[in-house]
This record gives sequence, structure tokens and C-alpha cells, in this order.
Amino acid sequence: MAGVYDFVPAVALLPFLAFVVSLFAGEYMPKRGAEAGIIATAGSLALSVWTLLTVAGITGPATSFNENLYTWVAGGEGAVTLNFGILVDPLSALMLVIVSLIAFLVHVFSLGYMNDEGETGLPRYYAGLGLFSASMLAFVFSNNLLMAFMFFELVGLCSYLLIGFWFREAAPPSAAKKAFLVTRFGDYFFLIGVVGVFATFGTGLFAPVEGAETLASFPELAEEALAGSAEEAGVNTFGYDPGTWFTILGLLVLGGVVGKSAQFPLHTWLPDAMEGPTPVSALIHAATMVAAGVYLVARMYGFYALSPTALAVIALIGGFTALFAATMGVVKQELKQVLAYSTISQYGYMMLALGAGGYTAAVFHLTTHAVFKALLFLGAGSVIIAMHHEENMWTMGGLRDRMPVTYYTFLSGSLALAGIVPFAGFWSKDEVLFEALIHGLGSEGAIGTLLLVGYAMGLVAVFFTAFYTFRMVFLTFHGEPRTDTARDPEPVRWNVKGPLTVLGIGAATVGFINMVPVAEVTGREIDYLHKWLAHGDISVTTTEHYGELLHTFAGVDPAELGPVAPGAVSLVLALAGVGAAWKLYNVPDPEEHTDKLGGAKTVLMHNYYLDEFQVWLATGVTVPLARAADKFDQGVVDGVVNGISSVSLFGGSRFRRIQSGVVTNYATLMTLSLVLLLVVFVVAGGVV
Amino acid sequence: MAIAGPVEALMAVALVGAFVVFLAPDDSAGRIATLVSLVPVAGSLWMYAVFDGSGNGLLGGDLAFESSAAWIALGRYEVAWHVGLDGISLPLLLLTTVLTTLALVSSWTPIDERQSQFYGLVLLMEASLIGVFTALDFFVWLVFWEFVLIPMYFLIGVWGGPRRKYAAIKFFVYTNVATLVMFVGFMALVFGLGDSVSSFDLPAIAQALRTPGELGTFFGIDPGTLRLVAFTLMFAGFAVKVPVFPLHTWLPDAHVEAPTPVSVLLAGVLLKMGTYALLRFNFTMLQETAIANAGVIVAFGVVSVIYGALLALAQQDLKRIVAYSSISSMGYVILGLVAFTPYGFGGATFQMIAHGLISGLLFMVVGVIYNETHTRMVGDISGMADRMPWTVGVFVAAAFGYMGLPLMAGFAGEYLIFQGAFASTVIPAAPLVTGVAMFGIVIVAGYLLWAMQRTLFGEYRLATDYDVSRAPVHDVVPLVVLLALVVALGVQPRLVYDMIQDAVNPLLHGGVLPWW
Amino acid sequence: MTTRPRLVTDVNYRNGAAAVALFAVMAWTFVTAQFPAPLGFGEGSITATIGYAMFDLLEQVPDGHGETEGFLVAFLVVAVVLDAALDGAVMLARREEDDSVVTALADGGRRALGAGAADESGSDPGDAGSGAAGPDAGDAGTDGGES
Amino acid sequence: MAILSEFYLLLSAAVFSIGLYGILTRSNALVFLMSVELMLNAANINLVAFSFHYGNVTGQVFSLFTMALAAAEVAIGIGIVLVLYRNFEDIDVTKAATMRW
Amino acid sequence: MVVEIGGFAVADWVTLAPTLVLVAASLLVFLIDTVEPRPGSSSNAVLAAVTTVGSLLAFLVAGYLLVVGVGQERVTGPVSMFNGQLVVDGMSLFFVVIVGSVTALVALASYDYLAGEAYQAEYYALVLLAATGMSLMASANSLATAFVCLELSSLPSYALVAFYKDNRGSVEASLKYFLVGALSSSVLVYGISLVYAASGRLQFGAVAEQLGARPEFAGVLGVGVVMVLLGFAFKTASVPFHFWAPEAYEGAPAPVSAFLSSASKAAGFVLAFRLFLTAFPEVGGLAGGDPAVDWVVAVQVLAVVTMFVGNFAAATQEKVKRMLAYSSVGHAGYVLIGLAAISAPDSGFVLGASMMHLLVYGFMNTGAFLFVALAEQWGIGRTFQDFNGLSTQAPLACAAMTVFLFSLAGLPIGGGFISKLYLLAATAKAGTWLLGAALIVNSALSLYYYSRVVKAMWFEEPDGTVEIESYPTSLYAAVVIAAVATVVLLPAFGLLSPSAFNAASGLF
Repeated sequence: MAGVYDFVPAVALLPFLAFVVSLFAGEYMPKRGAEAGIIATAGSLALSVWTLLTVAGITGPATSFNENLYTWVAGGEGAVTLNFGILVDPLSALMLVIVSLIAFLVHVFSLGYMNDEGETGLPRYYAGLGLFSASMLAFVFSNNLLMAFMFFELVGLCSYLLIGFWFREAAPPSAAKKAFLVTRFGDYFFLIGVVGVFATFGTGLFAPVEGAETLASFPELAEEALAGSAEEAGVNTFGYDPGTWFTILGLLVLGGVVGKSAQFPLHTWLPDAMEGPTPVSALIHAATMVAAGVYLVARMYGFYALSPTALAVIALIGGFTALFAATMGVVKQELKQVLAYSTISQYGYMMLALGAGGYTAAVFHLTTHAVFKALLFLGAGSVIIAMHHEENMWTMGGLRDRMPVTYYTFLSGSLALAGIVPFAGFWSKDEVLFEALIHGLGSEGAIGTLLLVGYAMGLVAVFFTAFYTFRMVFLTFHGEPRTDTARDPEPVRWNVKGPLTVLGIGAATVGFINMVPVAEVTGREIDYLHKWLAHGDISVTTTEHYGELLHTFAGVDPAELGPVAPGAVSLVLALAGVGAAWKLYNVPDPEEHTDKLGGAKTVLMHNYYLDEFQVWLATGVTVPLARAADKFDQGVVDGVVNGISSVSLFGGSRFRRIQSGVVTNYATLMTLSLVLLLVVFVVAGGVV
Repeated sequence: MAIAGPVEALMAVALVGAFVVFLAPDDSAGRIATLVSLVPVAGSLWMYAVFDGSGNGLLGGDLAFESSAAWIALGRYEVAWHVGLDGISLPLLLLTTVLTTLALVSSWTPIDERQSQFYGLVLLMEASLIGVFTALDFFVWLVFWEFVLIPMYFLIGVWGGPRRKYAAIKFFVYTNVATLVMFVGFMALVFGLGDSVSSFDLPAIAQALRTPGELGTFFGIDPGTLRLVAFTLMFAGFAVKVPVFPLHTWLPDAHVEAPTPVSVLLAGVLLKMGTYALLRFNFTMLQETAIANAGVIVAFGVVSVIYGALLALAQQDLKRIVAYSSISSMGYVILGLVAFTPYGFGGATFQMIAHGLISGLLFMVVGVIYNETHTRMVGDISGMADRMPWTVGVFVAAAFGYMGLPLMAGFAGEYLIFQGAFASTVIPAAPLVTGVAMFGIVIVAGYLLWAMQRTLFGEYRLATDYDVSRAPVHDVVPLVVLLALVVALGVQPRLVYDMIQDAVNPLLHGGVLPWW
Repeated sequence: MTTRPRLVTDVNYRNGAAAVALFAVMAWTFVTAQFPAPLGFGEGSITATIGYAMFDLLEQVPDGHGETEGFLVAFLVVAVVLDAALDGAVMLARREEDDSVVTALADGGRRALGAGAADESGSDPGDAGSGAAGPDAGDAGTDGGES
Repeated sequence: MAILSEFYLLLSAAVFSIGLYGILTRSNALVFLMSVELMLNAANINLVAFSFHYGNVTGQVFSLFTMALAAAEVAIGIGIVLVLYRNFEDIDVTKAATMRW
Repeated sequence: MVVEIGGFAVADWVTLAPTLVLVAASLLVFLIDTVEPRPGSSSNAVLAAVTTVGSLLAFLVAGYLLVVGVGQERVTGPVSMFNGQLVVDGMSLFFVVIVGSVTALVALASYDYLAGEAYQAEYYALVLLAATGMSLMASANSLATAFVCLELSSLPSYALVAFYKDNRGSVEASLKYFLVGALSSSVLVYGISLVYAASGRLQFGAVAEQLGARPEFAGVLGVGVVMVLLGFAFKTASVPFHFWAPEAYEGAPAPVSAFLSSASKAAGFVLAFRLFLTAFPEVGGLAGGDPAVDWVVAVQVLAVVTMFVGNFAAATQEKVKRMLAYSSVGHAGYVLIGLAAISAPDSGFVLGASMMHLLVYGFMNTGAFLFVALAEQWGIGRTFQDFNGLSTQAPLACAAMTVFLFSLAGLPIGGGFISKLYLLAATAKAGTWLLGAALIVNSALSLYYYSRVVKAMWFEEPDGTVEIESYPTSLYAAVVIAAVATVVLLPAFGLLSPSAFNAASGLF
């Protein structure tokens, strides 16, 4: 059937082509390669939408697609075969649309942010964007863990290239290095996990491939192994109890997720990554790199759902990160820094949802967050253009009147981020918290308690989120302009306003795809996303199936509780946060109230000294260790080698003194050796 | 079975070419040598295209381009000229010919004195490298194996850096001792086999050693102990070449002092001789010894990985960084070999090719920068991206290739090794050991990223008095070709992996191994 | 100064001890050997037998002189040896007209340049001490004590 | 009553050692040559004595050759001593010690 | 009394043809000298030509006899003549080949080297007479013959070393060589007398027969055997009777050094091989059982010590020629492995290795010394530094020297590679691990000091004070021929190794 699925690879290939074209021919194009990227991502978007419609059954019967396309390495007998393949199900179809949409908008926005600002090296920039989009899209439709890992890594490479785009300055290359290195550290665990999964199950498929013979997916095999015996399922658990082993594997893979999605404790790279061009930040935060981690957990949710420990860890990391990052966001002075911490925090919510069994909630929040965070970053970019690349919010103020489009779209995004009804963020964040709550209440034992802890942290974070968001809005747009630049900002063009408008509308409306409280209250079935993810051609990747797994293997069950009351609680908290910000910062001449925090401010400004700790790990532990190893190598290992040679030569130089030049001495030595030989071989009768 | 075939032809072209180049005027020697070296490239590509071998050459597989002729009788032992290719040797042959040509091209800029001698020696080395990877008789193989040292000694000693004499002699003596040690080990095995072999034909010896009971008692040493002694001696001998901790210290000196094109060949091909030999000898012929001592062997591999990477982290000289990281990367090969799984062997062999290309590339790109700046110290240069954008681009790509970026050859090699080692039933605590070894990929990223940040990015600054401009085209072309190969093999490892797998699978069958 | 023999005073008795030791070892060995009584010669002229033996006329050797071996080859070779010795001795002993020229081949004809031999002694361990070992340096007797 | 062969051996050993003693202790080249003669003659004592012991003439004949060779050796030796004297103005063998180590 | 050579029945002494050619050549040289007592340059050329051709002829004839199988199992078996005083077999012919080739190279090189010197006739005559003695040593089958032949090779050598009569170095070298030699021959002949005392025989086979496995007078025999062993140690420049070698090789004219260190050493070895393997096999325990006189172990000790002394002393020399002299001592240690590892079941393998090493060594070592002769001829000096940058002025000669040195070090650029590995294999075959280890250590060290010369020639910058003006043809020719032979012996090793193996096996 030559349908849309045959074109799915093109979703990634088009941006890849754009990469090639921009890199080699960008120099000769009027927009320095942007054309290629825009056309390619537009094409990807179109194909993605078509795919989405196909999966949804709008163009025909609802279908899904999962096939191996390409054998990367075939190990022959006794070895697993490593394939590239495509998995299109509701989740990946949705994600494809999100990614290609954001990528497209970022490309357009870049015309304004980069081209119009007269940057050099643009072909490199657009090539990077193209490769970034391509890698992410390929990651999204990967049908197995290895392929996912490979594109996951490529995403990391692209972030390195783009964060370090302004390589002539000192900070961006350093930030790029940090981003890659920290995520690499996470990926190290991920890679062990990948290897382990393949070694354990003999396959890395997320979902079974139907064909002449059905290739089982690894979550299925794990399920079988837990249900029956490992041997029957053909699963090698390396001598561990299957449950333990699967938890280990899951946590290993989670290492990559923590790194890429900037979860505690590997979140430190993300704020630094703000050194990159702002559109890149938008892309990284909204749709690509950071999203990749959470998407991966969702992608292999059937595996995580088997392990209560892994779920609890995910939930706790998520909840803690959400709160932790939000507190740091409160004191930041740069616009983009605030957004960076908000990203960390928001992804913490998604992790919380996943850990708490709220798969749909996580995907929902992923979707809405993609839209409003892209919006916020692009809005920030617009502000930065206007401010001539000044990012400190204390130099702004009063921009509301001078750039209304930016202001209102930014406001839309902020409302969404803060979780104010009816903007998108409200619905999704509310659902995340709701899921955490009901599963925490409904689950027996430790996992239930832990989920409730996660919920509590998430709930507290709501207040902080709303507070820092509106602190940002007020400092930037309200009050009196505090500098000359703010009084006379540079105007932005259509290519900035266009994407902002699209996203601004999206931020306001995209939440409507899954208004659970409304559905509950009205009894109408308008929770479309729930429906979307609950069913599908590939049954093992549906929420129905996940629910069973959660129930059977992880002991995670929802409690009977209506969504309205919890929603109201979080809304109240959010409004409180907004109100606090209003009170403190929506004045003509706001002060730096952060000083009142005293010592806490210092801690917060230093991000709880986690950067310092990690730098110390690198320069205070690893480097001295390396130096010591070098000393050891030069002194001892090589010293032995050189020592042997020196000793030999010294021995030789002593040895030859026997040859004294006096023939009488020779005669004596000859006689003595004769005597010696006689004594040994004649008198004593031999050596032995 | 022909007496002379394409393999001999390749060698002859390189050999005759070497002498032609020796007599050529200095001005044109580089071009002539490059042209000559294209013949082996074309020849080996043709061989790749029509390759019809199957199975492992030492274990009774069908060899391609085989030829043999009687040569020497040592006592009652026959030494015969016997060459041929299987799926392991052909990729290495390709690596040799391609890398030699590229190294020759990359020599055009930096080599500015005694050119005809330089290029002649490189061709001489190519001839003997071809021999190393094709010979199937122990003595023939040994002749080539040792002969490689001679051109290398001159190449380092004449055209090298300030401490070239020290480095050359260290390399020379160190590796020579290793050969002798290994030789004794192998001879003990051959003599221990007694009447069951009457030649130094490697397939015959390998098959005899894999037949239980063939190895007899030798001077009161029972077969098991004899195997262990021989294995130890041979492992030590080959480990120097690889190099494996703690026998590696010749390598950084040799690399740092050697002129860049020579470093390319040294890292790209010469180190592979060690692992190739390990695969062919220790891990083919003495499998039960390897299996019984897997814990010790794998410890050498893992320590090499981590220790080499740590050392690289402490270096300031770009070439030294790459040199130490080669130790690290070659440690993976040991890990793969000792795993005794399809991917272990296959991945190790693939990693030889991959590392050959990538380390060659990285050395070459460091060399191009050195050509312009005349320094390699990290502290002396920064912001090179400003002046040499394409070179730096390749540098970044090469560095990421070295870090094991997916869709580049290095990732394929390393991943397959990890996959093979993880599931190994031979390595004790295989998952844990593999996991520890894999930490190398983090450290390698650490030092390469650090070095790149310092040298390539930031504000342009140079501590030496040279006018830095874009590199000449003939400097960049080899880089691009290599990069293309690295990517091609990363995207489609099966270009060579299928034949490798076909050749290593027989290692896991029959003989002394219980199953597979 | 007369040329009558004088008592030698520079005898190196320490070296002589080696000869004494050798004698001790040999004497111990020989004394412990138990030889039977000698066979002695039987009938026949020993002088004649020596002649027969030198010319390989072994069938002429009387039975009483046992298994005497032939020496013809040795005889012929000794003739050549004496030739050679003569040739060599004459060559050496012949006096030249101008035998005052004394050169030291050990210097390779570069005596004048010998002083500069310590060029790179620092850089190469093998050359350590090259400065100290000039060919003519130790002639005056600084080397007596080594052995 | 023949003398026991051991005693010939002892005698020859003594002569040999005396010759050797001369070589080791004296530095005059001519004394050296004379001492060598002593040692060669020690061998001759053995050869002749054991010729009698075994009742064959082989040893006696060989002793004659030894003497001839001793003469040839001295011829060359004297030649060398001559050139030694011309070059070093001395026949002290310990003086010719420019080459060493 | 009649043997068959290539299908013709001839008298057995014809098999001595190589020796006879050498004698004849020496007599011819005497004759020419008589005709023109104060030779000019033209007769110098004739003298050199006669010597070269004579020794070449000896080499070719011996080679021919070897090829057609004279004295070997496959044709006639060993040809014993003169009532067993001489024997011609594969081994003797093999060594005559070595001696002949070295002599030819030396004679060829001497033409240029001796240009302008007096006493050339004496020189060539002495060389030929010494070569005669060496070729006879290869055939000697009796202690008497052996001793006489040994003296025939030694006495001319003493005179040759002193050839530069007015050169202190030459004379001093000769003096030491002579004094040590005289002492050694005294020891040797005393040893022979003791062997006679223990056995009542002088011919090798008869000695073995008389002694049997359990000789009556083991003590006396033991002293004799040890003394004989040391007598040969002198000839082969092995420890502890090696003291003459560094000085003699250093002080002598370089072609003479080449001659002594290659041919003379080989002759000493062949005699030692034959003597110990045919006269003392049973007392040494080779036939099984406990040895009465454990000379095998004694040789092992000597071999190891010789290797170490030679190589360690060579490692730190300043002068190239003296370094080569010490390395020659070291190589004696390697060759001794042939006897030291002889207890192997497959002794032909072991002994054949030594023989092949001596053959290859004949070319590579002679070549190296001849290169030094060339350097002396150029007057560039003798230390390593004096060779600095020589390759820029004389690349061909330097390339040849590199071949010699690397082949000596056992790298696969010449036959020395295979012969050294063959020796190493022999130690493995015999299970004498200590010998193998010593060989490895010393081989490594030797690579170090050999490559110092290479380093000087190729790596160092010339100091610019020396200009090479002349390129003496015959010396160059000799060096190049030796180099080519060394290289060719790598691929052509197989042509000769069966001869060595068979010849060695023939002794048992």
C-alpha cells in the first residue's frame, strides 16, 4: 500500500537534505540557507499532518505502521540483528506534528532573529537547524531502542553545534561543551541500557512488527517474562530476578532521559545553553532535545509500567525537579534564564506524570508545553531583538506599549505556563497533578506514598511557577522603561510576529483537546487526547494496555476522585502566585525584592551549588586524577622502560671496564675463568 | 592455486614503486608516489568487488586470491610463501591501501626535505603492511611484520620532531623485543605439536591447535601449561603493538615525534597489526586458554580503556591526546575479542577499521592545523575556526566520530563490541565489566571537547609567528575522503561487516568451545 | 748502567695467585685419578715408528706400538705453517728506512679533530662518557687497577 | 717399575702452572714467550708419558709437531716483539694498553 | 680411496680441491713476489686478482661439491682420508664456502684499501695461507690435525693484524692477539694432551670409541675437555678467551678485522662442532644418561655469558669499529647456541641454525667491517659522531651499511633475520629457555647499538668538516656485493638451509 507511510522517512530526510544544501550551498543563497530549511520543514509539517490524519482515520480507516526498513548490522546466528525501522502510532504521529511545526516556525523566526540582524555564518546555522530537526524527527519515528539512541545522540551533537554557534566568544563554546558532556554522561547510562536491552531481549523494538513472522517487542517480552518464566520468553536476565533486572535496565535508560530532559541532577547544562541563539533555545526547549527524554519514556512506557521502582524514581525525580527548578527561576535576572528554569520545571511535571501512571497527562503537557514554551522563547527573542541583545530584565520595562504583538502573545504563553484557566497549560498541568494525586491515593504501599510526595512537590511548584512567570512579564513589559533601549526598542518584522501569532493562538487554545474537568462536569466526551492515545492499531502502545500493566505489575491504580476539586486547588495556587508577582513587580518602578531572601538568594542564584559541584567533579577530581595517572605513566610505567635501558647501558659501560687494555690482566681473567670452570664442571661434577 | 596473484601484484607495485621513488627527484617524488599508490587502492577495491572468499581463512574457509609456493626448509619444517584473503584481512587491506594514499597526499605540505626517501619509505611500508594482512605462513608473516619497523624507524627518525631519535629508537627496540618474545611463544606451540605439523602454515597450525589432544607435552610442560605460557608470551608480544597497558609507553612518544602522515599510518594501520595478530593467533588458536583467563585479559582491556582516556585528559599536546586515546580505543578491541561472541569478534574487527580511519583522520586534521600554525599545544592556539573553517569543521566531525557519534564508523565498532561483550558468557561479570569499560565514552568526550573548546573556538590567538590561512586543497581532500568513509561505514557498516562476520563466525564453532 | 740481570721488583704476585689456584685444582684432579700401570712399548724401534707415523706408513708400524695414528696431514700442514711463520716474521722484522713515523690508527687519522668528540654526549645515553675515553687519554698508567 | 702416570700429570701440571705464573706476573714480552714455551712443554710431558702409558707412539709424534709449532709461534712472536719495541720503545707488554674498554 | 663427484670417479683427495686452490694461490702469490720483489701498482692488482680469484674459486668449487652432494649422506657419505686425519663432508664444505666467500670479499676490498702500502705480497699470501688453515680446520678429524691447522690459521693472522708496522694501534692489537693466542694454544694443546691421557687416541672417532659413555678417568678428561673448549673459545672469540678480539679487530686493518671476525670465527666453530660432536658426544650425555663431563652445560654458560659480555660492552662504545668487534663477540655467543642447545632430539635443527647464522654472518659482518674500511679510507674518523650525516655524501654505501647492521640486529632486511629467529627457534626446540631469554635481551640491546650507527648516518646533520672525495671502486664493489648477498640471503635462505641441516644431521 503506497500510502503516507512510505513517505514517513521523508519527514526526517527533508530537513536532512536542507542540512546538506545549507551547508554546502547556503553561501550562495539569498537567505543563506534559510530557504532550504523552511521549505523542508514545511514539507515535513505537511507530511506529518497527513500522517496524523491517516493515523486518526480521517483519510481512511485508522491505521498504525511499524516496519523495519533497513538492516544496519546483521550479526548472524546467535546475535541480534540491528535494524532501522519506523513506528507510527498515535503518540509518534502527534509528536511528529509538534516537532515539525515548531521547527518550521523556528526557521521562519530565524529569518528575523538571525538574517535581519546581519549575523555571519548563517549557512552553518541553518545547516545545524536542519540536522537538528532531522535527528529529532527520526528519533520520534524510531521503532527500536538502538535507532532511538543513535538519533538521540545526534540531537546532542546538534545542540552542541548550535549552542556553540557564536564560537568566537568565550561563553558559547563552553556552554556547548557542557551541554554535550552532561548529556553524554546521561547517555552513557542510556547506552548501557540499550546494550542491556538488546542483550536481554534480543530485540529493541518498541512495538511488535507484524510480518511473515511477528517480531515481538521488548516490553512484551518483559511482560511475558514477568508473567511466566524468563526462559520461556527467551529472555536472559543475567542471573537476576526478572523484575530487578528490568528495573535496572529501565533506570539505566532513564539516565539518558535525565540528561537530555535536564532533570535533577543533570539539569545544569540547560541554563548555560541559553548562550545559543534564541530560536535554537526555542527549538531545544520546546520540541527537540529536551522533549526527547520525556518522549523516550513515553515511547517505552510499556516497559516502565512493569516496574514500580522505576516509576517511583521517575515520579520523584520529576516532582523534585519541578519544584527545585521553579525556586531557582524566582531569582533570575535574565529573561532567558527564567525560561530555562521553567523548562526544567515543566519537564519535571511531565516526568511526574509518567511516573505516576499519567501517560496521557504527560503527553498532553508535552504538547501544550511545546507550544507555549516555543512561544515564550520566540517572544523573548523578539524582546531581545528589540533590546539589541540585552537580556537582563532589569534593563527593560514598559515594553507593552511599544511591541503589542509580542506582549499579547507573550502574555498568552505566560498564562499558559502559569496554569491559568483556560490557557493550555492549565489543562495539562492540572491533569498531571490530578493523575499524580489519584494514583498516589489509589496505589497500595510505598509507591502510593512516593507518588503523593511527588504530587505535593508539584503542587508547591505551581505557586512558584506562576510567580516567576509573572515576575518576568511584569518586569519586561509593565512599569516604566528603565533604559534608553527599552524606551526606543527596535521594531520587529513579520517573520517574527507571524510565528508569535500562530503560537499565541495555539497557547490559548491547544488545551481544548483534552479538557478533562470540563468533560467530567459536562459529561461530554471532549477528552480527545485520551481517546487518541487509548486506542490504536498497535494495542501494546495504547493507554488501555498501559493501564493494565500498571495495575498488574506496578500496582499503580487510580483512586475514585473527581478532577474539579484538585483543579481548583492548583488554580488557586497559580492565581496566588500571579497575585504575589502583581503586588511586588507590577509597579512603575519595581525593586529587587530578592535581596530580602538573604542567604537563600545566594543559594538560589548559585543554583544550589550544583554547578560548582559538577565543575569540582571535573576539575577537582577527574583532572587531578588524570594528572596523577600521567605522572604515574611517565614516572613509573615509562620510567621502568627507560630505567631498563639506562640500567643496561650503565651496566654496559661498567662491564666494558673489564677490558682493561693490559694483556696480563686478560691472562689472569682467563686463568681465573679456567679455574672456575674446572671447579664447577670437573671438581664439583657439573652444575646440577 | 596460482603461484602469483593479485596480492603479489599489489606488493610488487608498492615495492617497485618504492625504488622508483627513491631514485626520483625530490620535487616530483610526492606526486609519483601518490600515483603509484593509487594502483594498490584500485587493486584492493577490485578485490573487494570480486571477493568470493567465505569463512575464516585459518579455519578452513575459502580464501580469495590465494597463492602459495615452497620457500624455505628449516629442519623438517617447511616455510612456504602463502598468501590469501578472507573477510578479516580484506577490510584491513583496504584500510592499508586507502590510508597510505591519503597519508601520501597529506605529506605534500609538511614534508619538505629528502622527499624521495620519505615517499619511497612510505611505499615500502605499504608493501610490507599488505604482506602482514595477507600472509598465511608464519614466517612470511613475520618477515613483513618485522619489516614494517624499518621504514617506520626512518620515517620517525629522519622527519620527526625534536625528540625523534629517542622516539624512533624506543619504538624500534620495544616492538622488536615484543616480536622476539612472541616468536618464542609461538615456536613453543609449534614444537609442542610435534609431528602433527611439518610447516609454519598458519591454517594448518591453527587447526591442529584447535583439535583436542594434538598438542603434546613439551619438555615436561603439560599441554595446558604450554598453552598458557605460549598465550602469555604471544599476548605480551602483540600487546606492545596494540598497545595495551602497561606496554604502551612507546606510543605517545612515537606519535608525538612522528611527522603527521606517519602518525596517520602508525595509528591507522600499525596498531591494527597488534589486534589483528591477537585475533589470528591468541584468540583463534588458543581459545580455551583465552576463555580460562578471560578475567585477566579483559582487565587489561578495560584498564587500557580507562587509563588511556585518563592520560589523554591530562595532555596538552593535541597529538599526544590522540595518541593516548588510541590506547583507549584499542582497549575496546581487546574487550571485544575476549568476549567470544559474534559481535565481540566482529565488532573488534570492525573497530580496527573504524579506529584506523578515525584516528587517521584526527591525526591528519591536527597535522593540517600544525602545518599552518607550527604548534600543537592546546595553550598556544585558540579560535582556529575563525581562520580555517572547513578544516575545523572536519576536526569537529572527526572528534565526534572519535567520541562514538552514531552514524559514524566509531560508534558502530564500539557499539558492536559493547553488545558482544555485554552478553558474553566468558567474561566474568560481563555486564558490569562492559559498563565500566563504556565509561571511556564519557572521558573521551571530556578531553576532546575540552581540547576543541580551547583550540578551535574562542577568540583567534596564536602563540607562534605564522600567518594562518585556509589550508591548501590537497590538504583538505584527504580529510574529506576519510570523513566520507567514516560516515559511510557508520551509516552502513555492512559494507565490510558482513564479510567480517562471515569470517569470524567459524571462530565460535567447533574446536574446543562448548557451544555457539 | 750496566746490563747485567737485576732482580725484578715489579712482579705482580696477585695475578700469580691465579696460576697457583689452577695448579691446586689440576693437582687435586690428577692425584685423585687412579691410573693403572702403564702398558709400555713392545718390540720395535720407536724412532722408526715415529717416521712411519709421520708419513702414514702405518702398516709398517710394529704391533708393539699399538694403534699409532698417521700424521701425514699434520706433517704437510706444519710445512705450510712454517712457511707462513717465516713470511710473517720476515715481514714484521724487516726494518724500514724511515721507521720513525709512528701513527695511531686507533685514531682514524683524525687526531687533530679528536678533541671535539663530545658533541652530543648529553643527548644520547649511549654516548655517555665519550669525552673521557679518547684513545690516547689513559696511556700514562691510570688503568692499572682494573681486573 | 714404571712411575705411575699420575705423577707425570702432576709434573706437567706443575710445569704448566709455572709457565702460567710467569705469564701472569711478568711483563717482559720475551719472558712471556719463554713462559709459553714452558706451557707447551708441559703438554709434551703428558703426550710422551701417556704415549708410554698406552703403548702407542701417537703422543710422541704429536709432541714433535708441538715443538715445531712452538718454534713457528716464537718466530712470529719475536717479529711482533720487534715491531712492538719500535713503536713503544719498550717490550713491556703492559705498556701497550692504549686500546681498552 | 675413490669417490664420485658429479658422476665421475676421482681420487678422494680431489674433494680437498678448495683447500688446494687456496694453497696454490698462495704459492702463486709468493711466485709473483719473487718475480717482482718491490711491487708497483700493476702487480698489486695482479696480487689482489690472484687472491680474489683463488678464494672465489675455492668458494665456487666448495659450493659445487656441496651442491652435488659430495661427502653427504645422499651421495657418498663422509669422505675420510689420510687414515682418518681429514674428513670431507657436508659440514666441511659448507664452512669452506663461508671461508672462501669472506676471503674473496676481503681480498677484493684490500686492493683499494692497501693502495700505496708496502708488503702487499706478504699480505695476500698470509691471507691465503690463513684461509687455507681455516678450510683445513673444517675438515680436520684428529686433534693433531686440528691443532696444526688451527695454528696455520692463527699465525698468519697475528702477522696480518700487525700489518701496519709503524702504527701503534696495529702493533698493540697484534701483540695482544698474539699473547692471548699463545696462551690459548698452550691451554689447547695441554687440553689435548689430557684428552690423550684419558683416551690414548687423537682421532675424534677413536677418542669417542675409547672413552665410551663412562670413561675411566673422568677427572683428567674433564680438565682436558674444558681446556680444549677454552682453546676454541679463543678462536671463536668467546668469553672468557675473547679478550683479544676487541683490540685486535679495532687495531687491525679493517679488511683483516673482517677476515678474522667472520672467517676465522667460522673455522673455529666448525672445528668445535666436529670435535665435540664426534669425539665427546657420549661423555657429554648426548647419547642419553648422565654426562660424565657436562660440557653442554658449560657451553650454555659460555654462550650466555658471551652474549651478555659482547653486547653489553658494545652498547656503550664510542667507536664504530670497536662496537662491531664487541658485537662479533656477541654473535659468537649466538652461534654457541648450536652446541649449547644440542641436547635436543632434533639436533640437526639446532646445529643447522648455527651454521646458517655463520654463513649469513660471513656476509653481513664482513660487509660491515668493509664499510668501516671505506670510512678509514675516507679518513672521516671512527666514532659514531664522525659518521654523522654520511648518508648525504655516500647514500649507497650507507644504505649497504644499514642493511648489514639491521641484518646483524636480526631485522628482515637480510638473511640475519631468519638465521637469528632460527636460532631462537632452536632454543625453544631444545627447551633451553634461559638461552632463549638471553638471546632476546641481547638481540634487543644489539638493535639499540646497531641503530646508533644508522642514526648517525641518516638522522644526524653532517657537521660539514669532512668532504668525501674518492669512491674506491673495489672497496665499494665488495661492500655492495656483500650487501646484495645479505639481502638475497633472505629470500634465498631456503636454497642453503637444507644443506646446513643435512650437514649438521650428518654429524650424528
